[in-house]
Amino acid sequence: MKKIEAIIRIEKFEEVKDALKKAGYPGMTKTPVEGHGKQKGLKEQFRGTTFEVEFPPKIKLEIVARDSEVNQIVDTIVTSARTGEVGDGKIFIYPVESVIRVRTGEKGEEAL
Amino acid sequence: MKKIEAIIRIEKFEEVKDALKKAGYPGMTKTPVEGHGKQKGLKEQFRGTTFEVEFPPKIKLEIVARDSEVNQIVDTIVTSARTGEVGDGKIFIYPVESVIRVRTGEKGEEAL
Amino acid sequence: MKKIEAIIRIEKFEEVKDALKKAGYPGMTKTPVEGHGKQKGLKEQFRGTTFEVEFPPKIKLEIVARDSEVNQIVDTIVTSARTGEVGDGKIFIYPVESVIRVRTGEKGEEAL
Amino acid sequence: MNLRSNVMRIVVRVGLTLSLVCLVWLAWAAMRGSIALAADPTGLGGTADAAVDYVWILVCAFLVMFMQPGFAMLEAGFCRAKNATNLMTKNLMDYVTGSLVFFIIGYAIMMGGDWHGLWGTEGWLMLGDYYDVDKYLNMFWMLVFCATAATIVSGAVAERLKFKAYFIYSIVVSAIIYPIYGHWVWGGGWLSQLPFGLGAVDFAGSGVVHAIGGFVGLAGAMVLGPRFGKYDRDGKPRAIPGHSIVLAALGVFILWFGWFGFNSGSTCNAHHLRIAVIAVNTNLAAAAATLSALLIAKWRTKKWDTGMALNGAVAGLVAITAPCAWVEGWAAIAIGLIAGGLMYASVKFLEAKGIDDPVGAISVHGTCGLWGLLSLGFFADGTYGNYSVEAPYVTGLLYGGGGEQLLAQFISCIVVFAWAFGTGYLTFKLMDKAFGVRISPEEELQGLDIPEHGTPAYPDFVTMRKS
Amino acid sequence: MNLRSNVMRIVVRVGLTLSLVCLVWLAWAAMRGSIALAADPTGLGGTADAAVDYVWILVCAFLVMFMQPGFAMLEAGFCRAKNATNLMTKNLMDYVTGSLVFFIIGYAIMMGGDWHGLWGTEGWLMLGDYYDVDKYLNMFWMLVFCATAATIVSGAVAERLKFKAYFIYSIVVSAIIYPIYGHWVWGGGWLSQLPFGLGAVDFAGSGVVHAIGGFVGLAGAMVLGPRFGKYDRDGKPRAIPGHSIVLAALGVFILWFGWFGFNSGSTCNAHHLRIAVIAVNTNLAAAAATLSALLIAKWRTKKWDTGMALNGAVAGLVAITAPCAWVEGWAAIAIGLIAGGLMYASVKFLEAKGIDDPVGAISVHGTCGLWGLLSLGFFADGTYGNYSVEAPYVTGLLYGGGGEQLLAQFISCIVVFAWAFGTGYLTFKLMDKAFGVRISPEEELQGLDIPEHGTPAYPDFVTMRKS
Amino acid sequence: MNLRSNVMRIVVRVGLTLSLVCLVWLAWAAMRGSIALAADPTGLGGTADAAVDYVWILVCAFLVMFMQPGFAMLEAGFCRAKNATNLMTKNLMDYVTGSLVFFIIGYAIMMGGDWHGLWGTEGWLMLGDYYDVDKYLNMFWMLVFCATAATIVSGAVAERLKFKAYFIYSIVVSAIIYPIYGHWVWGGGWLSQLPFGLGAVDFAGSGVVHAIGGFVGLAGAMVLGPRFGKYDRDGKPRAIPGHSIVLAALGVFILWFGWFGFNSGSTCNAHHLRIAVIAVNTNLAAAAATLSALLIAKWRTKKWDTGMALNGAVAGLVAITAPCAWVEGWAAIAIGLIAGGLMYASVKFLEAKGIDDPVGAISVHGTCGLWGLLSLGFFADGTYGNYSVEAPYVTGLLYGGGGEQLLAQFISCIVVFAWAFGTGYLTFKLMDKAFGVRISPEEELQGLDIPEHGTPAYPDFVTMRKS
Ligand SMILES: Nc1ncnc2c1ncn2[C@@H]1O[C@H](COP(=O)(O)OP(=O)(O)O)[C@@H](O)[C@H]1O
Ligand SMILES: Nc1ncnc2c1ncn2[C@@H]1O[C@H](COP(=O)(O)OP(=O)(O)O)[C@@H](O)[C@H]1O
Ligand SMILES: Nc1ncnc2c1ncn2[C@@H]1O[C@H](COP(=O)(O)OP(=O)(O)O)[C@@H](O)[C@H]1O
Repeated sequence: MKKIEAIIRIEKFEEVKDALKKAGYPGMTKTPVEGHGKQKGLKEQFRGTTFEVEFPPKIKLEIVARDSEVNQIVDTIVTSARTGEVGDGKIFIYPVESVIRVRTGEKGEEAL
Repeated sequence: MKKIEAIIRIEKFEEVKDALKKAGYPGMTKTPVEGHGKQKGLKEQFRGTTFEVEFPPKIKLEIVARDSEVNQIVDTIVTSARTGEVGDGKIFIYPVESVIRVRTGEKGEEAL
Repeated sequence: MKKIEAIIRIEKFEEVKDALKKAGYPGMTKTPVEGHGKQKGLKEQFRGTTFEVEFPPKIKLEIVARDSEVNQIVDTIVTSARTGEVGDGKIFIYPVESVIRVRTGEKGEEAL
Repeated sequence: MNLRSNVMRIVVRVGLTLSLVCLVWLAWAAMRGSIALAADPTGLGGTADAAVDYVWILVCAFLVMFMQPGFAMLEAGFCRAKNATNLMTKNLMDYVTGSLVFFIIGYAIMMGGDWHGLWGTEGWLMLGDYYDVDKYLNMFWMLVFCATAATIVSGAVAERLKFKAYFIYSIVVSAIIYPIYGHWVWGGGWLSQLPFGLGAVDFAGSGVVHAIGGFVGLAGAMVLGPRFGKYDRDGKPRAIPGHSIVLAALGVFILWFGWFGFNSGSTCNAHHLRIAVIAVNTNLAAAAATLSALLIAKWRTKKWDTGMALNGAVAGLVAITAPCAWVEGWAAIAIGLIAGGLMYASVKFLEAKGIDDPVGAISVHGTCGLWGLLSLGFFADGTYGNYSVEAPYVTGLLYGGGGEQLLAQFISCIVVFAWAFGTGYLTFKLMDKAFGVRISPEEELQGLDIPEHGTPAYPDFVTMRKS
Repeated sequence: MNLRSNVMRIVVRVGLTLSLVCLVWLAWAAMRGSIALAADPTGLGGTADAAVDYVWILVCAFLVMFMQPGFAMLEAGFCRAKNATNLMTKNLMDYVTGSLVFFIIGYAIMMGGDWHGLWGTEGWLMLGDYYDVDKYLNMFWMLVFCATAATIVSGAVAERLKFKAYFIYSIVVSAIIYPIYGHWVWGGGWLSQLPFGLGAVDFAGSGVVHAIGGFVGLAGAMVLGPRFGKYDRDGKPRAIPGHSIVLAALGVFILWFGWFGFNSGSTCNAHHLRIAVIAVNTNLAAAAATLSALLIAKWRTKKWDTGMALNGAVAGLVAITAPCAWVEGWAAIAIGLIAGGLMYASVKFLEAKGIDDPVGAISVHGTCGLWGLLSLGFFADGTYGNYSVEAPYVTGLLYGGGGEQLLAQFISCIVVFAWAFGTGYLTFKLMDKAFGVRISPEEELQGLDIPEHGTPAYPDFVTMRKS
Repeated sequence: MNLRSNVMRIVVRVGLTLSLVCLVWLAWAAMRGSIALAADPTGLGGTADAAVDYVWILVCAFLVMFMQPGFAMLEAGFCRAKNATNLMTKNLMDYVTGSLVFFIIGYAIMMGGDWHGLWGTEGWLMLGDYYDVDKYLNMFWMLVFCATAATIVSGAVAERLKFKAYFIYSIVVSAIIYPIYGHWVWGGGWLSQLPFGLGAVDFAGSGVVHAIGGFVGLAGAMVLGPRFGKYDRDGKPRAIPGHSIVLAALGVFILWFGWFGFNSGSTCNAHHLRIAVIAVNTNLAAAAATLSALLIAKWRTKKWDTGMALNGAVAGLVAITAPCAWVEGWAAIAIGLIAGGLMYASVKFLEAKGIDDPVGAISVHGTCGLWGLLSLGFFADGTYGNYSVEAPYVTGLLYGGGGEQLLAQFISCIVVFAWAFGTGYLTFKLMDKAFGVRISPEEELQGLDIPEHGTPAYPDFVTMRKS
């Protein structure tokens, strides 16, 4: 099992979600985050003075998936989250050792 | 060392915390998240029209623990977070390579 | 590649950010969290009665970096985030299997 | 589960049917030509003298109505985000229910003549002789006061009472509890005829409005029991911080503003230039009580406790409500300073006794309401009469009036406590037997907003300390 | 992109230049000695009678102005956090524009004499004869009503209209749409001279203010189309929850408070003691409509729907605005109960028809505005005249007045709909052709706050359900 | 650390002791029979004429008091969430302190007779002859103005001043700074007797209230220095966005509403029908200044800057405060347009000079306060006198009054700046020497709410950009 962690644009979240739905709708967890990569900050202003938001808000999606599904999910996200402009986000893949379903106590891939 | 990541019901957080306290109270980090797994969305309404909250709010608890403690902590969480209804949550276990305590610079298990 | 996950004091965030900027400013993701480790809760009060905030708010910084950069980044964080008092925070290091840049679809270290 | 939803269904059906019946009845009442010749619905007698009184009373009544959002913001600010929609709905609906019920029956009971000093018996629906500009004006004044009494309770029972139960409670308080006690003091009833001093007096309602609200709230809080998490395993009280100090402060400022209408408007006469003194006293007592609450909290907790200061402001306002027309500025300060201290002590006392009052309503309105009633027995300075610039004037102990007035006030304290707590307890207890007034533990943990109303108060914001 | 920013640059330049021109013109106007001898700018005639009328009208006008934050809070609360700065700016700027434009030309068109029953022709900038305390007073009264009509629309077009377009719209409504229709009803124009009953009457503006606002809003909502995400792929409407029930409730309470000024102040005379009846009716209708909206929602959705109750309160207030001076309390309740139901049905109807009105403005102000106009044709009870305590009195069907008044009201319903919807549609359509009134899809998804104003409403808070 | 907490302990003890002493003194004062026979505490002279004046002045005073939450919301909205509890407490406590201190000594200094044109000397605690309905009324009016002056400063010193220091400051301003300058202009002091025009005039307090507040704020901001993070390493200013545009807008709407009382009530006489003109002018200037601020910001930043528009509204209100009774509508627009521009320039200037004013209080109240004073020297049109409908009328340069009045106004500008800045600087500097007025850097980073008050403003919400 792997954990797919995607940092995407807030505006793209609905689209990514819909794309994942079509692709089987795996369980997932969503967290509001702020971050920066290559993207420079956004300009905002307050009472006439501009300032840079160094960490624009993003959405982090975490999906733990079977090894066999990882590629498909990643592709789905990449396609649906892309605008082609800096700030589109990143996807990280991490190893997962185990999963437990709280409701039943099931362990391993069946618990997904 | 492992990282235990538990996604639980908001209403169950106090109970889980109390159970962990009895079981030694390991250090932990709590994040508000939203997610879905097997659980279908919740129904809410606004000005007479219902809508589905596809990602009901949850609490994510992260605990980095020694390998030997993992099972006990997982059991404690499973027991205290369970209601038996869909939406009880999941626990994921990840490998951890190292820990550093900022205050002292200590590394490894002593830093936990 | 590794993921460096640092839980630091809110008040120290600006300082850590500035230190990381000098050290090359890697991409990073910031999440508001609450947690406890060795630190005891904070005291707050409401209408004359004090209560303990068992999980004081913290900032979680996540940086995925090349193996070679990890030590330097960790050192930078430790130095800039330290006050010497309990509550300074922790840094966890996790293995990362892969990275994808959404904008271009690039994979691996180049995508960082 | 099944039973409950049946009860709910019935309640709704009955509600809808009643509305319909009401509508038909109303139409029928009109058909028989309800306009009496003795009354003046047109308002022909508009001299400058009448006009200025009308302007004064109406504007002050508007201000009193505006206290409703004051209470709503204060209560919401002092409770958790997960119950904010519920608190808004309760605060809205008690005003709605109060407005309708008081118009239809409350005013008749309170002010429609007098039957053996106990209650009134005419003026239902303000038809016939009561369709008159003077009567409508007076009804409106009493109505906004009634709604204030009603809304106080929502704070004491916050975060755990079913909406349905609150709905029913608000009918009972507007139809019976408030009008009957109001009749005793303001409608020519027996308390106003006590043979001590000028009888029990209560200028703008420390007793009639605030103590009534406060002690019905006490009854509600006792029937309900404390919120989940208010006491730890050893029974030690824990603070449950409210979700917005800004809303709470806004609420208190609005209340302070509205209270000028509440107190100075209670002359019901703009020709009593004493209204200036009343306004000043209102302001001074509120300020003094805020100060004493803040300083006591600073002394006890080493912090400048904002919540206590806000409670203090309202405590001072409540306390000065009864005496405001009869005392001097310095006395208003003294009354306020004491009110702040009493409120603080009362909050601590109730908390220690296991009575959970999320916003401090019982201490602020109940305890300080009694203090307000008593205080004029000490401080009344003999310069103003019973809503009259002519003698006899109300005079207290410190100004050589002897203990008579104080005695009358003391009696009215006992009566208001007994009446409000008694009828309140009965109301909540009966409902509890019938269908259970308290929300289920799961719903309480989740917050009332979604189970009761379907609507979270702040869906765009990420919230954390939900429990 | 380029074209657009050019247009913008031009708009700004024109704006600044106009301000400058305005300034110079103003100074020049002064130089030629604008003060006429016939007028009384000093206010010499201050008897007690005049004074009390001035006090009444001014205080009520202040209350009406205070409805502006009521609308602002209600709309913001019912929309998403990402558009809150935009809503604040729109609500602020329509009052600003309205204040200036109505002073400079609106009042002249509405009240400056009468040209063939169509519009007025004098009093520009309130110079010369119009620099008079009576005229200024009247202008101020009409101005706050004008601004109310203007601000209603911002709710119906919320979350997707360009700020620039709103700015221009608010000039048009204050300069033309409102003043001309206002002239027809209140300025001695043709509707007020209809040969049925007392001509078309509208006591405080269910039609002149609310239906105008509501149907211009309808036009705007139709030109714009629904918000992204309001309908799913199958065209089924989806709820888009507002970001703060507390703000929405605060807004409604403020509106309710301000409405007392709106309705009772519309006698423009404190000597009409009927103001007491008006205040009571206002309160009863609002309460009744809240109740019926809440109960209907409970019946349909099984929840105590706070949003509907809040909409209901405003619906009742809108409906009672036209008849408030001419009916009894029981009739106010009946009018309110029906208004709550109509509003509910209208919201559902519009939603089903694909018209997206984020806050319910069209149903609340448009639909219930018409109902208000009509209702007095049924319920007027013949105890009050046309802003006069003397006969002829306004009498409706149920009180033996026959169908004449109802007919006049019916005609004015048709006219107000046609005028408001027609001119509104034209305004938005023309702007749409010129520069596109709708924000780009990306900006809509992101929210208008940052692209239009540069300033997020809540930068310290973590927000989530942004889309 | 130790020393500081000692100082704190002493402050609290002294505070509590003083309260006690106060109480005893008050009681003693009563005992000696404080009611004088010459005075009328009962309010016997209530003719319709007196009644309507009382109603007018009281209602307007209530509106002025209601500006307190306006300031509180505006300041909180423009500052960060982590300091919101602190701002609420400061805004509450300055009103509390002001109310008590002004009653006890401020009024005596400001209005209790005249000693060589410098200050008054009688009426302490409003005892004896001052226990009179007229005197109480006047005291109340002056009190709400005093509290307005006091509260302005909290914005300029926000987010870094110790609560204790603010507490002491608010005593000084209410006891000395405001009353003495107020005496000079409104109490028959030397400025009002200047031999140019009608002497220095200031209708509702652009100078007495707003410039005083603004320049004491300037002193405070200078003694404190800028907030951590306001300037980057190169000294370039950075924006620190406020945490709620909605609260800020609500605050401005409330202020606008309350300002009608502030300005029109300042006739202190409802028989001056000029109050209608005053209300209109107030509204026009506010609207014009909002517009010019918005358009200038749009020109400079390409965005519709809401914060600047909100500041603009208050700037216009401040500027029209002095001239409101003496100018025509067109002139009010001109004054407003200029005020918006001045405010914008002043904000930029102060920011560039390293003076950190988180909410723009100095520019809005100080700069535009001076402009208000001056403007009437140009625009006064000779139709209204010095709180009198009888000649001599105030006439400015543009209406043929020559430069005399302008000269008087100019002098009063210099005096108000010197007095306010001087005494303010002294106050803050002395406190700084004694115990340090600025919070520690750690506490500033964390926000004042928890270290000073123990209570976070929004515990249920997840907040992020805390620093
Ligand atoms: N090295 C990294 N470690 C952790 N998070 C990162 C890293 N790089 C980028 N991110 C996250 O991904 C988000 C998107 O990065 P972005 O600037 O769009 O990357 P790109 O370079 O692909 O345009 C950032 O806001 C940040 O939250
Ligand atoms: N595959 C997954 N990857 C990431 N998070 C998941 C996954 N499955 C579930 N979750 C998280 O766990 C939470 C609880 O899932 P739930 O629907 O209760 O699972 P269950 O199937 O055990 O009932 C979800 O809200 C989501 O945040
Ligand atoms: N074992 C752990 N697992 C997960 N998070 C932890 C753990 N220990 C500490 N933390 C996080 O680190 C933060 C800082 O811990 P702290 O109490 O400062 O540690 P220290 O013992 O170094 O003083 C905590 O608030 C919590 O969020």
